Amino acid sequence: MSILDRKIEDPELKRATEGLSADRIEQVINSVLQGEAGARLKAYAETCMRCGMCAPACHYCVSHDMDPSYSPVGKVEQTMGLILRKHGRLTPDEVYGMAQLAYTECNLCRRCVHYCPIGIDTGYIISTVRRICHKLGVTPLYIQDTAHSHSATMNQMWVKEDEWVDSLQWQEDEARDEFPGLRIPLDVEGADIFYSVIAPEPKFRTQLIYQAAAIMKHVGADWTMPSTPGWDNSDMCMFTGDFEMMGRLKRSHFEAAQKLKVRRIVMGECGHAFRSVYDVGNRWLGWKNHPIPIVHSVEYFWELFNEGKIKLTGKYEEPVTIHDPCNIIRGRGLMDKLREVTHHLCSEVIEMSPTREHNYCCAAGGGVINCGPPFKGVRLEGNRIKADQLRATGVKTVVAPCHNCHGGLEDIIHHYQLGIQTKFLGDLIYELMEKPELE
Amino acid sequence: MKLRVHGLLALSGLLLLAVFWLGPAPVSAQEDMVQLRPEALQPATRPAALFKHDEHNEKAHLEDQCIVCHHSGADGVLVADETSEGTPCADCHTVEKGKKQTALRQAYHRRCMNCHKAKGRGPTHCSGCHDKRHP
Amino acid sequence: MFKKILFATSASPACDNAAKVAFDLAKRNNAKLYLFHVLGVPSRGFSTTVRDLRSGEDEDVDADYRAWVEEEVRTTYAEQLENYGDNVTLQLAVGMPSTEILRFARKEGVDLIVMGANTRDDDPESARARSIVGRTMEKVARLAKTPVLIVNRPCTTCWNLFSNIVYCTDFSKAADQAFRFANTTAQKIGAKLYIFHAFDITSAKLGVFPGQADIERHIEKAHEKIKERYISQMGDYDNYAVEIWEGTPYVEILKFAREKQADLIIMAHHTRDVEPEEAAIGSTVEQVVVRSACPVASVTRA
Amino acid sequence: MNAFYNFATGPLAWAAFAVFIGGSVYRIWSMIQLAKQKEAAFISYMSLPHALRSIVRWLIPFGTLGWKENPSITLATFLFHICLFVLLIFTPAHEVLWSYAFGFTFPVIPEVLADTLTLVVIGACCFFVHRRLTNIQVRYVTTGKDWLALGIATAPFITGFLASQQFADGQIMTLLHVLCGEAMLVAIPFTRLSHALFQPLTRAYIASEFGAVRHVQDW
Repeated sequence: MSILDRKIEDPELKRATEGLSADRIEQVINSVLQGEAGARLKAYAETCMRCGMCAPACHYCVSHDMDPSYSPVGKVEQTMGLILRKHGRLTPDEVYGMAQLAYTECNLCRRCVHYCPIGIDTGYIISTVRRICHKLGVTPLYIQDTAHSHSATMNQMWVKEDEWVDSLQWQEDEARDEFPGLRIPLDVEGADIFYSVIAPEPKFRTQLIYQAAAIMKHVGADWTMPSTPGWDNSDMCMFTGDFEMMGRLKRSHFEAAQKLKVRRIVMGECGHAFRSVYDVGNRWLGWKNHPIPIVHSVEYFWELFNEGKIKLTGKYEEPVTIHDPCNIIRGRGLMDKLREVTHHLCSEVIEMSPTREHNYCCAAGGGVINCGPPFKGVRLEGNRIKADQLRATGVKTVVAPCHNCHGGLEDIIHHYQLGIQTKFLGDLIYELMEKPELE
Repeated sequence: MKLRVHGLLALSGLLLLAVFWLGPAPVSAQEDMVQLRPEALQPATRPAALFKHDEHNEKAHLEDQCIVCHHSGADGVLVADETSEGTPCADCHTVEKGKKQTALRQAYHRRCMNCHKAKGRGPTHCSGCHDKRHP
Repeated sequence: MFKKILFATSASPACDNAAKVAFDLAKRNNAKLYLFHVLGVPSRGFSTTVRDLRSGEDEDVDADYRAWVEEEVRTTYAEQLENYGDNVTLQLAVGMPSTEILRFARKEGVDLIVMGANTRDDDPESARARSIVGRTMEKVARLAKTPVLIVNRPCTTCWNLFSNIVYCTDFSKAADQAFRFANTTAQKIGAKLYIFHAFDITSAKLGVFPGQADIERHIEKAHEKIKERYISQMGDYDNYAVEIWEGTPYVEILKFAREKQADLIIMAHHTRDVEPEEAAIGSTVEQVVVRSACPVASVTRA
Repeated sequence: MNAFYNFATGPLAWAAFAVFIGGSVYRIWSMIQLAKQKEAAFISYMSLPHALRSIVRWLIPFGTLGWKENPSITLATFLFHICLFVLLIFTPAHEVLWSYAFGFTFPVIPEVLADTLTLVVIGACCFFVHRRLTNIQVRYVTTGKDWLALGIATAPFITGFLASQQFADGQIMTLLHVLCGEAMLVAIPFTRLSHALFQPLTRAYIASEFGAVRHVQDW
């Protein structure tokens, strides 16, 4: 089986590939290979011993009964391998397949790194393939829409500026009944914390902003959110391969924080945004690390618990399991902190197997879920292993500090009828923390 | 694969026999000499080098040039005209490398192989001399 | 008494009774009516598709789909629109229904939200919808700044003909808000206002269920409270009665309402009963709503 | 034949070593240059302690997730590489050549052991071949280059074993062994066998990214 045997109709992939000529394909591919790719790609292409050891690393491969065309090396072979073999002279059809594979059959979760003796970063290779696809204009419709939104509004969900501020005020309003005196401080110069979220929060999941504000109030944090673009830390452009736009997004995010002269940025429970801020977007902008310190919610909550700032009324009684999001575990090593926080909150934690940095991906990350409905089946079929893993724990609640993971896990839970609910750490903290006694 | 393993076992058995049972082969006179089996290098790890003294010298036209092999000297300097027939090589060339003295095994190898190379005749590969068929 | 009424509808039969009341109310008050429909819940890719609230299918939110839904909604309420179409705005939104209803109500500053109680039991994926959507009515009732009128059964009377209004109190802050609304409404339309309190004897305090003496003491205290908090607010309006019963609150409320042939129940959403997401049987308001023969107005934060 | 043998062990051997060393130095140098030119930023993340930590970890059989989950290939890989290095240096015949050519000696392993290890290597290579043919994940991605690399790596051991067994004429096998060995030396910088040169670099890079930047292990 190969990617060309399982092509899925996507209007944008179809439209874009129809307009491609062999010369254009070759020219674009070579411009990326010669202009952007360097020693890593060369070394990886040359030294991959084709030992196949990475096959059991990939949830897609494992879930498809070890179909070799889903193994990390198999996927590289069908994309970058094909490019190198044919020196960039691909047919439009092959470009279609390459794009479909790179955008929807690899979550860039990097689990395979733990399997490769050579140390090949398959995620990097697939990202480079995506970069080529982006430059060819061949990206799936739905993720491209979010990328367009980024370009037009500097946020992922077409949220207009007044809508943003209004959503914050609204949530402040709502929360003040429960927490008298609560504020969502806008544009406070010199605040300790610049809290940034992803655009789906004001758009659809306002409750999360409410909860965050409640927690900040509870711990007495000196925090702020910006009223101007830069409040959204999400970044689908990183995943489409539109690195120029990724740079602009990250710049606006960093600059929003810098303008306010805050001490550090705390990010909501999102994985991909953390990746883009922590070790992708910042590098594109020329920052070795970051202009200002950045911590993910998990780490922030961990600090709060350690400082004894969060007072709980009790623990979550039902047993829970922990899903380790790749971007903050393999991307930041937060597995211990995530566990400590979860153990603070829950009386019983049943670990999945494998777990921590060896955990299987949710199959939603890497922009895959953002490729939308046409590819939903790819995620569901491609992550049977995660369903098995979840089912084996026997719990009814899974803690996952990442938006994409929630999306992916919920789809899997529904599809495989696991009857499990997903929770953010923020959900649990909000639920369990002491709240003011209201008359 | 199996055959090879058997062969290997048999061979190593033979080798062990040669080393421990036969011990150093008696060397009476150069005319009878067929192998180089210096006492000092025992136990040998390879079959002793095949060397039929007279036959070799006849072929190599060395009948009157004993000094080529039976040289003498000290401190790394050869004495031009002095031969050393009758003195075992090991008397001068110790097993361990001396300060200015070639080690025994190396002396043998260099003497034979360098000459073979220079003349373009005679074996220079291992089994050319250390022939397992003639242990 | 209402200038802007938001009628949140799933445009399904579950909302028919609510529709009647909403249009009626708008007409009587000469109010602007927003016909608000949430197209569906966005897929988790946060993309442009939604899960259609009625079919459960994934749909693209493009112009065609919008036009189609708009047409559907217009067809559903064709009769009403014909009668009262001039002052009606049809509004579509994408998102989680409760969030979008609250967002819109806040934005437009509406002064009454009318909705059905039913949360789509006919949905093939009801379980999933519940966990994602939350329970729309519950959330709206709990968080809305305006009174929320929940209509579950056919309402034979209409607003101006309401003659018996039952106001239920648990003496919470929210209940005070509800009283203000009940008081104004009753006085405006000249209805009889029953101020009702049900003493909850089913829940134990420190493991001891109240005995007869406790009950009597409580009832006496409640009478005082009602006098102090509510009667004092009513001025010279005397078309009211006070009743205090004991039992399971929602059962007593329903019994009382039936007895008095109430055509409107006004109460606060009991924020402090239980976390609504967790309550298996829901709070008192919901228990009342699903069983009540008349509309229920939930006033929490108004 | 003697002349050719002498040529193979003389000038050709020098040439092979020269190509191997020169080629390796050039490949590594040019790769580093390329990295400096195109990916200079990524070099700045290199962290020696993390690199060493990871390299050591990956040198432990079954010490990493990848090794654990692929036990058979792990066993074969470790046996192959360990035996390869042991044989390359400690085979008695090789030591003799070193001492013959350069005059220094060092301890060696018994011939019987050398023969056994050679068979182990050949066995591992047979396993590699078998796996390439029968394991679908491996077969799916196997190219000519992989067969070439495997062939080049296997040949010296087969010929070496046959030479040590004096198969047919001992000389021809020894000659073939020498030629195969030289072919392997020459091939290292320019084929898949270059993983011998680049693996430490690729490993060091990913280990640095994972260890120093992302604070997580890469095994």
